[in-house]
Amino acid sequence: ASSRQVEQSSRGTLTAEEVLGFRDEFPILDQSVYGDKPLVYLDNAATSQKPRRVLRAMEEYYEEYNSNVHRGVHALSAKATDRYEQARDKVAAFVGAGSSRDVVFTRNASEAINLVAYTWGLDNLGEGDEVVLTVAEHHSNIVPWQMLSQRNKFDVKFAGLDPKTQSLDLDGLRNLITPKTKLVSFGHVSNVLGSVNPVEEIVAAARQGAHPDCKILLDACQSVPHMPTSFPDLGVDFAVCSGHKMCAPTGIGFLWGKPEVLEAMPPFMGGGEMIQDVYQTHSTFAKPPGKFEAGTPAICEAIGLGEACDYLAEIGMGRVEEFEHEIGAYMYRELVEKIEGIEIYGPSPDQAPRAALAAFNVEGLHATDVSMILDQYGIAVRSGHHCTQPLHQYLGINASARASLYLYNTKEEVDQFVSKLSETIEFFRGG
Amino acid sequence: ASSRQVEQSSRGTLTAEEVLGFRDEFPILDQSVYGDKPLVYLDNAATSQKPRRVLRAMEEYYEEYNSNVHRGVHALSAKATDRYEQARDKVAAFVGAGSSRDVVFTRNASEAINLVAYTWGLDNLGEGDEVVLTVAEHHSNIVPWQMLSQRNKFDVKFAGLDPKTQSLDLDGLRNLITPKTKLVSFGHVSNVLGSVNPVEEIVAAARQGAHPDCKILLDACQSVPHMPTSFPDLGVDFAVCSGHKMCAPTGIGFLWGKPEVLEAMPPFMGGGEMIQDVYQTHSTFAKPPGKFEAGTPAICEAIGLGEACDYLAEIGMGRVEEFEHEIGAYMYRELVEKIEGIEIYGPSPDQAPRAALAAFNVEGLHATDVSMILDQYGIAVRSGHHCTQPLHQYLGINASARASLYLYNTKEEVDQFVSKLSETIEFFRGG
Amino acid sequence: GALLRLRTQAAQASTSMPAPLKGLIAAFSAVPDPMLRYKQLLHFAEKLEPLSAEHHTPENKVEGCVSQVWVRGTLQGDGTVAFEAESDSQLTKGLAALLVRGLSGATPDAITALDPSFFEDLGLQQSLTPSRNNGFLNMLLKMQKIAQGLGEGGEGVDPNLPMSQKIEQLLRKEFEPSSLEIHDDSASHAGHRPESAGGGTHFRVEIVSESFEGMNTIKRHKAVYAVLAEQMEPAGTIHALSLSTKTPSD
Amino acid sequence: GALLRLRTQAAQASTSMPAPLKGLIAAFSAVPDPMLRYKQLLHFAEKLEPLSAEHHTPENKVEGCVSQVWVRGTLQGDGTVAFEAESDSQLTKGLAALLVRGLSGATPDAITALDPSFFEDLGLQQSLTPSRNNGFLNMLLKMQKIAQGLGEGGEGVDPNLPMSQKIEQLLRKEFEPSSLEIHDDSASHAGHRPESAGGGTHFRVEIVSESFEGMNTIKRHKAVYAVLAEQMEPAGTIHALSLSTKTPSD
Repeated sequence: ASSRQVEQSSRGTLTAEEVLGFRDEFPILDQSVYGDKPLVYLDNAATSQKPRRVLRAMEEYYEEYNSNVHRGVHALSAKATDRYEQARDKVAAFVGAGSSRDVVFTRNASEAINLVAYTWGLDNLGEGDEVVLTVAEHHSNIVPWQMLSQRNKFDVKFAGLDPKTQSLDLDGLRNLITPKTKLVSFGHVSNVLGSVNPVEEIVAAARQGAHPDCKILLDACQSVPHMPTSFPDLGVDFAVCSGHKMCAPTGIGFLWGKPEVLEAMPPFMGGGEMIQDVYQTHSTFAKPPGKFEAGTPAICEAIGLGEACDYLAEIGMGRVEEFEHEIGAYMYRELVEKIEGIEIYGPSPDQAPRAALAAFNVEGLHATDVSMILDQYGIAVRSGHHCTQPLHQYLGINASARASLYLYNTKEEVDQFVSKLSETIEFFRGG
Repeated sequence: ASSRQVEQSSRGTLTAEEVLGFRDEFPILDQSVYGDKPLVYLDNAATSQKPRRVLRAMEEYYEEYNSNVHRGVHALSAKATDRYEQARDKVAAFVGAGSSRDVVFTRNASEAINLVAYTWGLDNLGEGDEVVLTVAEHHSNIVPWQMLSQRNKFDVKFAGLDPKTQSLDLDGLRNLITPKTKLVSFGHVSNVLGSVNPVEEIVAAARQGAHPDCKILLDACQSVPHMPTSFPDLGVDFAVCSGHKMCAPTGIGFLWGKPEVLEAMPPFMGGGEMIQDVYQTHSTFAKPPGKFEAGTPAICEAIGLGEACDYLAEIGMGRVEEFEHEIGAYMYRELVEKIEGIEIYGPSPDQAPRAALAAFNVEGLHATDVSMILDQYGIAVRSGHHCTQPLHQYLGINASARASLYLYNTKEEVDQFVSKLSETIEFFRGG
Repeated sequence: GALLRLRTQAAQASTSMPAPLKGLIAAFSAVPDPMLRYKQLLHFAEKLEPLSAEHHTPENKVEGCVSQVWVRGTLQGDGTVAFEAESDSQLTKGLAALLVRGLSGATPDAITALDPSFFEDLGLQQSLTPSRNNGFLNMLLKMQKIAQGLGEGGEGVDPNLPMSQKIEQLLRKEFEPSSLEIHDDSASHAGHRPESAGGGTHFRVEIVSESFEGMNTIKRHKAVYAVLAEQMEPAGTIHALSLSTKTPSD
Repeated sequence: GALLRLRTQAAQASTSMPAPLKGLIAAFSAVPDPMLRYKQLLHFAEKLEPLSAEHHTPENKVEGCVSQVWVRGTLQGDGTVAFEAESDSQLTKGLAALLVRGLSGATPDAITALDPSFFEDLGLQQSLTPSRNNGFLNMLLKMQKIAQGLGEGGEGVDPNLPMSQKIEQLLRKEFEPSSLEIHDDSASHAGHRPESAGGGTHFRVEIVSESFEGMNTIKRHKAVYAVLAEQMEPAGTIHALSLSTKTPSD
């Protein structure tokens, strides 16, 4: 039955019925808040909900074979090790990795970036070197490089936006890349602009113009949950992801790296699991990925992430992408048409394909006020700087509200959101 | 009912019936392996099992209010933030912290130690300084200091064991402490020797003889799950714990620190959550504990840890300690009496109170062989170096087998273990 | 944690809640519909006296809010506190207005003793968990801190003074120095600490006092730190102190 | 991951499983009780010819086992491989003996193509997940690597040579150098890398060759690395290489 399901679902556009069917897998969506307001969860760019099968896989772990991994020979430990490493296989397959050994489990994408900064970065970035980021980066892809730049005395530069489309200024980025450039690090999809960065062009520019040892890091937090992705094909050296944004539990994320790059890196944290042998005077280290996984790993969380990869793969990431593209464009157009004085950041769907999210402000209203009243209507959107303060400074705003969709959101929910946004504005303006 | 239960259970010795009652809360314990061998789980020093109520708390999180914390204003996010911070309160109360702000969530104890090494250590340990450890430390309390010592050029020294008791040589440790000593870092309870280190005496020695800025770090992984503990009362500067060894999920642990020490430390990882404001040129950072929690935290896991603290507190840690002391001594004596050629490491229960674990070797047999055959009988013990290679080198052995108990283990299980260990030896000797 | 202790500490004092605040809570909780309560906040926001721009200073800013909020408190002749506030968010401004109305005219002690849990009685369906976007709690804590500072006026120093003058007053009182120089070096740290741009975070202090006689340098420094403890982060704004402590005979 | 690919790669070749191994598997799976199978392993262990102590070298050690295991393979006159092994754990030694019996006498190709999943047919109820304590899998992979090296004997270099001689052979063949010096610096790194104590991990190579003509330094280094790729970690033991690449006219 399961394999037939895969076949059926691996082609054709997602239908409204299928999406409704998905919702059955997410018990959390079926609830009311503040007594009688049906929940409309539009905060998926912050975190996604989890399907029952992921929760079941985790429950099964704790109820049947919870045990510490790798070192034990007894039955539970062997099973836990099997499942933990199978989860790595699943994650590797999901992002096109050539080997599971190229996948390092971390707590979240932030840790994955910091891992690269504290290992490859600490050893390879120094005075005279330059790191090129974009102004739209998440704080997690800015602060680690800033902190390291203060220690190691290199420069951090930011590519800006094309004012016409509010997406990356690719020419500007190209101009920043020089033989001094030792790292280019950027997000695949902006969590505020919704824009999809042209990875191939950026990689080509870096490989041509940057220092021969230049590394390229891709923050794939907002792409991998929403579209088919193959890291090796993208030509980058590192890519990072958070599990909780892709139907997996909290507490798990991963770093993918080119094998020869991971091999050459010194270890990050010291402790159990990442060693080969420990002596009083010195230690030798395991090979990747173990080398970078100190201490008891987030075993159950990794298994949950593996199950989430299976869940998404069975639906088909191409179909998820197509569906989100359509419902995202629908939300964009409805907002533009029906909400006077709204400004939505990033390219319009007519200019470029964009993620199924809209970060916006309504003239004269503070984003937090908007989201607070929307919340009273049961609409869960986020407001603030979405961990992109430099982008907000660049756009000349303090905050924005953001509605972000996932595979279980319906057009009816979008309609409800737009309608309640109108009422919210009325609430303030009618004041 | 719940408060009455607390009252009832907060006094008096744990009865065999109560322990059997605990087992109902741990569904995993009621299973057979290899077809028909009832599982006897004696690998609790590696990881504990989780009671139903912890699993329920986590399920509830995902089914009712999963959401990203701290930044959101909507109902789910507010509830998730409430519960996440309440979990911090529970953990703080469990270890006697003066404030929840002194508790930093990490993936595990290894990360907590590395956090201290990469922040306080990187800035404060340098040429001419000395770090004093004990030879019985877990790799996680050795490798981070070794790695840092190579970068910052300080010395790492190891206190040995008293040959009579195979527990810490306190006088030897005292002799190592000089005004050059900038850090004393040691485990509260050894995961191999079972010995309980005299924290007060070590702290007194460090405060008297060490550099005035000397910090003291306590690895409490093997104490907090098994006995009442109050970090501030112990007089240390830092203490670290792993959740998974104390009935909590994988993927969560914590660092406790004196508030003024945490305040003065630079941040560890950069990213969302740990900042105050981010600009292109620089960033400002949040106050502890936020400062040290980059990226989306292990929200559900923290909530699970909070629930585990409640579970243990309601049973009463004093009662857990008393029970384990007794059953641990029982196991020790049974092994000594009934297993010829056994050597159990660490002090005997007559010499000093010891943890409810026994790391041992049987003459002529490899520890791995012993545990492999025990496993075939359904007895789950661990074999290897238990992440304490320097201790094993010190003891002159390559590996040991270890049986470790927790509050749900019965005397019948101990009997079963001892009996099957006899059969295992017979299996090899009868060859 | 922090909140729990706040509650315990304040539990006994809850009977002494300022009358205007009591009235406001009663009025709010009588409104049947949460949306109407929010509407009420908007009215409060509209009626709040603006806080003049000169007081939009880092010292007055409520840290850790998504929106921008400033709060100012001054001690009145009758020993009570008068508050002013401002915010760029209407709802936050409404909450600020509610606190300004509810707490102005109360004594520092009454304000400091207040249990934040009254917020729940307002029926705004918001959380009281300490968090960086909890505008209400952060505002209240700021107002309590201001009140505490004003209440300690006699004992300590005027909280509205610039930090360098606070340091001077405290050190003169304790050490009766024969010479005292205080340099505010904050500006030179503004590159990596933007909050230092406004001053008040980094100081170089050169003090000569007979009271240091017989103390080694570490003890002298400790004595100075003890006197300035309340002014150091996180309670105060001092982040770093560079000390020269001498006796006249040194 | 690693294992999946191993399996796919070997799937076609499974028909060519060495006959002795086939026989052993059949014998094992015929034993009804797992404990008897373990007993059988003990008998195998007892009968295994000891591997003389001179071969207990880092090169022959199976990495990542809790117990100590050494494996050695030599190419026989008939083109097949003969294996020897040793371990301090009886059960691991039994598994080693099973592999020594099952694989000795097979060709390098047959050994390399072997699918590790036959292990499951032995009925020992153990896992095949790559892991540091999977003694069986780590032994088999080591034996396959040895076999592969022996199989490439004609093309590459004798795997039993010391690393410095391997480097020399490979570089002489490719670059026909007018001058070649190879220094093993491993010992000086033994402080932080104990595996370097035995040599073979850190080298300084000074090579002069006409074939570098027209190449910049980066290209010359790349050319050297390409020739030595198989000898570098993780396939080989070279951890670091310090290069001087010149032409006679430089």
